[in-house]
Amino acid sequence: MNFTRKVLSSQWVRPLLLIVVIVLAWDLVIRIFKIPPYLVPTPEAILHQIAAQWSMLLEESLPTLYATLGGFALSVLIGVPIAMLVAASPLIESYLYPLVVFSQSIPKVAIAPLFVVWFGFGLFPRILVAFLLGFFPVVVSTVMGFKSVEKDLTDLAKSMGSSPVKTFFKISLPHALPSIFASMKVSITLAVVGAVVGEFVGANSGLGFVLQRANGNFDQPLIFSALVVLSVIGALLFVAIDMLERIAIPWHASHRSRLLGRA
Amino acid sequence: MNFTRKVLSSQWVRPLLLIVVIVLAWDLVIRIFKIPPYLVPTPEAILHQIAAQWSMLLEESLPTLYATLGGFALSVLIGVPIAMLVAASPLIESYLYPLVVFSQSIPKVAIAPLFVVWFGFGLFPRILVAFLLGFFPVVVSTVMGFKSVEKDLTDLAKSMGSSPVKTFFKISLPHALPSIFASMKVSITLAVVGAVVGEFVGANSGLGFVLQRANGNFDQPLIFSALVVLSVIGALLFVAIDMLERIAIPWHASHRSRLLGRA
Amino acid sequence: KDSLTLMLNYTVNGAVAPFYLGKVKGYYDAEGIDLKLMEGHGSGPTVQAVATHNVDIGYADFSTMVKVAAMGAPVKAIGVLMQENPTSVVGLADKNIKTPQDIKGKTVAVAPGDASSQLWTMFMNKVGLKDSDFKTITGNPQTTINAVITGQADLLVGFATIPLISVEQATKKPARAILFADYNVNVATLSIIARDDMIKDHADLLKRFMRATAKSVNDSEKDPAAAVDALLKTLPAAGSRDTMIRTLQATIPFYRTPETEKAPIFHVSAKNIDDSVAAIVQYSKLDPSANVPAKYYTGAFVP
Amino acid sequence: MTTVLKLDDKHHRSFSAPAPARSLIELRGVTKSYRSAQGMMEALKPLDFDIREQEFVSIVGPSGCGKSTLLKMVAGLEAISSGTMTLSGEPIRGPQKNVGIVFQSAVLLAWRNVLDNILLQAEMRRMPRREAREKAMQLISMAGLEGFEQKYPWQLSGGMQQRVSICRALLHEPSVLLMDEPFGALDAMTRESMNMELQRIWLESKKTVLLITHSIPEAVFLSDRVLVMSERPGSIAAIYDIDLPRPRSLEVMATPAFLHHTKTIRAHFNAQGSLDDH
Amino acid sequence: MTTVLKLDDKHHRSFSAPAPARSLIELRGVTKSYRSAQGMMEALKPLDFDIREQEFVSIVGPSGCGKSTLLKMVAGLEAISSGTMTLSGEPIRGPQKNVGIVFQSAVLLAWRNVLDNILLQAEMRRMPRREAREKAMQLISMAGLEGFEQKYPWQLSGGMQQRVSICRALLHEPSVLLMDEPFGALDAMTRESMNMELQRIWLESKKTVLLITHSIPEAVFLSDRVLVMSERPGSIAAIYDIDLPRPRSLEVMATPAFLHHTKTIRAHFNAQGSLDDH
Ligand SMILES: Nc1ncnc2c1ncn2[C@@H]1O[C@H](COP(=O)(O)OP(=O)(O)OP(=O)(O)O)[C@@H](O)[C@H]1O
Ligand SMILES: Nc1ncnc2c1ncn2[C@@H]1O[C@H](COP(=O)(O)OP(=O)(O)OP(=O)(O)O)[C@@H](O)[C@H]1O
Ligand SMILES: [Mg+2]
Ligand SMILES: [Mg+2]
Repeated sequence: MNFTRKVLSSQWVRPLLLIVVIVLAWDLVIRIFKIPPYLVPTPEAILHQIAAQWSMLLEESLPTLYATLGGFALSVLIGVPIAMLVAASPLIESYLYPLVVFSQSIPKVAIAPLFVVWFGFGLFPRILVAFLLGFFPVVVSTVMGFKSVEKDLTDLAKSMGSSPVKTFFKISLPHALPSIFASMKVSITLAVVGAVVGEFVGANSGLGFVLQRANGNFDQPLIFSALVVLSVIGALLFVAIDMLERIAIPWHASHRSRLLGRA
Repeated sequence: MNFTRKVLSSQWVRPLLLIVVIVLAWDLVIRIFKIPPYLVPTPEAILHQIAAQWSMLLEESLPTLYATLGGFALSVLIGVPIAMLVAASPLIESYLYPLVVFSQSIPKVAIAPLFVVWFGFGLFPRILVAFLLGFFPVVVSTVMGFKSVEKDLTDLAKSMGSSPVKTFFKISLPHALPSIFASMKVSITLAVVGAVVGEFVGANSGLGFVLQRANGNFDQPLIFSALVVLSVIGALLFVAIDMLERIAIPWHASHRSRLLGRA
Repeated sequence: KDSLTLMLNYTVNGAVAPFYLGKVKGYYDAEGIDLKLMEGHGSGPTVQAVATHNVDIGYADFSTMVKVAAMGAPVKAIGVLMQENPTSVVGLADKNIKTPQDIKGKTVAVAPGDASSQLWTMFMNKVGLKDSDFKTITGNPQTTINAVITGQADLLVGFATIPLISVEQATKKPARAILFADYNVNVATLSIIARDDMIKDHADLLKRFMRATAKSVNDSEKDPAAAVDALLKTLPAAGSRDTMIRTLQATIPFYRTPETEKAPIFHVSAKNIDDSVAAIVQYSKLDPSANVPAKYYTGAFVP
Repeated sequence: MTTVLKLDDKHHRSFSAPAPARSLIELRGVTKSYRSAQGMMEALKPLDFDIREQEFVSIVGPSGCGKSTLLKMVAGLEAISSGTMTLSGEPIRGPQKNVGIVFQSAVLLAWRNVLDNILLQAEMRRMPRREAREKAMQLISMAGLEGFEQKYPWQLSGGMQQRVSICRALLHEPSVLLMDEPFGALDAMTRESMNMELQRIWLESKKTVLLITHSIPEAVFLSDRVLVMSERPGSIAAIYDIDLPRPRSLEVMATPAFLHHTKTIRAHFNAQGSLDDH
Repeated sequence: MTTVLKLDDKHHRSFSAPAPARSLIELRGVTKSYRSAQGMMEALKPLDFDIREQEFVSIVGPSGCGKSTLLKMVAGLEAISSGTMTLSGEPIRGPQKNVGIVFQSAVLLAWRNVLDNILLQAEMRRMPRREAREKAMQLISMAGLEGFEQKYPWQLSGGMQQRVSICRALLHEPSVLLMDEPFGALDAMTRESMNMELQRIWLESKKTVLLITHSIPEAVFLSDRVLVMSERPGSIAAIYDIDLPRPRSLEVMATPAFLHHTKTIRAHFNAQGSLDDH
């Protein structure tokens, strides 16, 4: 009884339990509303498909994962410095920020074909789409984080003869880390979507390619299988960043009670 | 001379100047690299197209705008309470958060057709796609904002006999507002993309529809005109939220120097 | 007057101008039909929309419809407009690719999964090409066109209509197509689709619709420009007139196969249907029990 | 040094009825340990003492000895690690609500101006708007903050912020007042007048007050009893009854009785000069 | 009350060479106004005074009179609104770098533990790691913070946080030390020992020190001169030379000369009791 409770409330069981519940609910909805298989396949059909295509799905996950991680890495490596420039200088802000914002409301699926034309059918254009989707949240949140540094803190740094670059690395960046991590969580899931969109447009591998092919074949179970795999990849990456966050900023208010709980 | 300087540095001239620079750079790149018009049209062709199709573009902007605003409103109205639940209870967090995260890595363009099947060709499915794209950044940032409330502040509220709901509205929410606004800026641009994706899939109006039609006709100038209009819509909405932010949280460190600059 | 909503397979282009011509000329009105035309977003969604009562009838690819119907969607084709499939390999004329054997060693752009990619497999089998004989690059239809224009690929697999015209217009050079149908690889394509209950309960309405449509198509065959003008009258911003006329002109030859060359419009041969269904079942890896042509086509409404 | 004086129940309030002897807050073997990455850290050794109703108790003790921790535990904001702690006989579980707390740092809301920070108390307790506002204005003028009602916390000096948080704690006239070095950032004059105000309020409304201070004269001047704590981990070193008559005027500080008290308490601190009169 | 004493150049440092008379920091007609939503607010009336090299100057004055503002202006962290301010004859523009500052609030970095917060100073100034660490450990033990090196700011008591920020300001042995109520949150004993330490450091290394305090005895005990400010908007009410011999032991507080000084200064505050000895 106590054991059952413990198992049920453990951190790892909960998401699994959740998945089971979702699958059951899905099945029920399909049965109750008599949703035909040409609209939404049954969980059974999907599980069947996943089991059958297991190795193919796993194999095709890899290129998608690479593009995602590449795009995400670029998002952070380029997004944070951009945010730094924007936060540091109102002049740069007034020129760079609108440009960044302009670029955001464009559906990437509409311009992705151009990347294929310019950069070919390799990994790069997909990384680029993943980057374009992923970097904006990083920029916005990081700017917010940088700008919310209290004057006292920057005063302290100045009185220590700190250069702007040093102040950035020792004060602003750590201060903004909670915001940056929050944005990274958004960014990585968007990077997954970006990678897939990139694959839609021009690729002969990856889950986006699988989706596109399944779509043409009207293979609903395969479409949903690919979507399930994508969700899992996204969720795992999200969890990875969440764990990284706990390690990187144990000092933050959101983690205090967990890591150093009160007796 | 002084006047010229003043004009050049004014808040409204800068973005315009920027646009001029972009257009010139674009033109130059096309000329230098001899980019053929079937890949990227000249700015001239686009301006020409925009001028010619002005009223059509404007008219088609409206449905896109409605879907965007609808999706955005839902993102905030649903995202913030979800964030509240997630931040308030580790139990809810462990069940609800994975669900939300799962839903994120799915390319919306892959599931949008289902919405059309279920909800028809009206505005609703597009609002739904805009919402699905827009609400995740709101949830993640808002959770971060809620969780970073210092213990002192909640202690204060508790000692005042505050209920959790009151503490939320009087302490956590205002404290999280800077994060929420940052996420709203991401959310609104994603909502634009979502509305367009929704229109790609099932609509007979909106800029997404224009894009699709232009795409079918291989009408590059029209494609780019629609993209320009989309960018402008996205940027304007972004600016609107930025202005709202300045009004709503003048107390935040990021706005102090501007509103109440030091003499 | 009965109102009827027809969902097209895609956004408007020259190929669907006949429907607009019929509307403008009042052929549908004359049959007591208030026809609403709705642009579409691919054949799949159109078939789904018909199956789920979102629209009354649709204009969609036959093979896509067969696949959806095989999964249980209660739909049928009631008229096959494009009996010959325009899928080909398209390339610039100056590449001098004239026979299937010329494809060897070239780069071919394919949109994976879509209807033309399956015909491509049939074609390869028929003419004895192997995957290893050429290089393949894949992407969405837009990308395949771009690839040929930019020289990333020598050939694309797609319709000998819009992609071909797009390539010619972009490069200002003549393009050429190797038509699969010329090698006896043919699957009926764009058709009028209706739901089973509609067929049962509104047979008369559908008959009238087909009559008016046949008339519209006949007129369009004679004067494609008039059809396009009718379209542009309804939707002034739909696209360039020249391109649409060229598209319609390129489409018209596919209304009939050599077998039905003399037959009136919509009069498809039973063999065409049988062969098409058999090919779809085979190449889409459908259950063999799905090979029942009568499930997918009824000739009862052909005028 | 750990001579815990026996508490006697007689009180001297010159112009009021004899103070009731009922104890309001009782601590029995209360301890506190903090868990940290380096293991458990003992902050408070077992504490036993009572605070009686309407009593004014001050706590003095070295920095880091656990005064703030003790105050937070009494407020129900920090869980006790062992022992029992009761309020009016009921165990304290969770935050106490009928208290006014002044935290060691001002804890002002950055998004509210001075007036609204004070009125937070009223909003949380659903006090009538108009009366609360009037009361707040009175307190603001008592604290010498007129003209700063509309300023945000970052526009105030350190001492001003502290005064705002005092006003906030007094707004709802709580029956129990818990104050953690409320006057630490104030200059001599302001501090003195705030002390007088605090005495007046206490005499008028008979609150139970727990005051943490670093100023021994302040503790003696205001309190019925002064609780001296020893160094970390904190324990009670001594409790002194201050039987000076009420109300006390500033002149009382020159009396031998007063000086005797301050000297006795100061002895706990090993202090030699008069610098320790803070 | 605004009798500004004429400054005389003779100093009494019993065991050191006569103090140099060169003025290090000069203020001439320096004023400060803050712009706010309600319009301009005058914080400081025109100020004229000098701080000489190696001098220990304290500032006392009522809460909100502009002490912190003045200190920040001297540090170059807050722009002056008019007048001129020079350091070694050079106008102060932008932050001064060879100073050690203790702000009124501790301003610790939440993501650094005690040791790393102190070592921030070393990192910013590229001091040799090893030596900086040793020095930091010395300061930590001086401040009675042994065993807390690895704790984060939120795990410290208020007084401990303040001590960390003092250690940080001293780490690089700055030639100018600017301290804003550094001992406000400390108990009598800790404060006394910190005072003695500060005097020792000053005597040893001959820093120029500007100290803001609310404790008049502390100001008198430590300073060469005490600057008394008047109420908001702040101006200089008086400057007193404290000519007590150096080094001063705690016993000096009992001397008539010391008491005379504290009494004179206290008079500015209208204070009556001894409560104002903070
Ligand atoms: N949240 C916490 N986590 C871990 N340790 C803590 C925490 N809060 C306080 N402590 C420790 O408990 C001890 C007592 O702290 P407390 O704040 O009660 O001291 P204090 O008597 O108020 O000191 P001061 O006069 O300096 O404010 C200190 O050693 C401190 O390091
Ligand atoms: N950033 C600011 N913006 C606007 N006004 C300010 C700002 N900082 C300080 N002031 C105002 O300037 C005046 C002087 O403040 P300052 O902090 O210098 O006082 P102080 O003498 O240090 O007081 P305390 O002893 O209470 O710390 C106050 O009236 C305060 O409201
Ligand atoms: Mg404390
Ligand atoms: Mg101050």
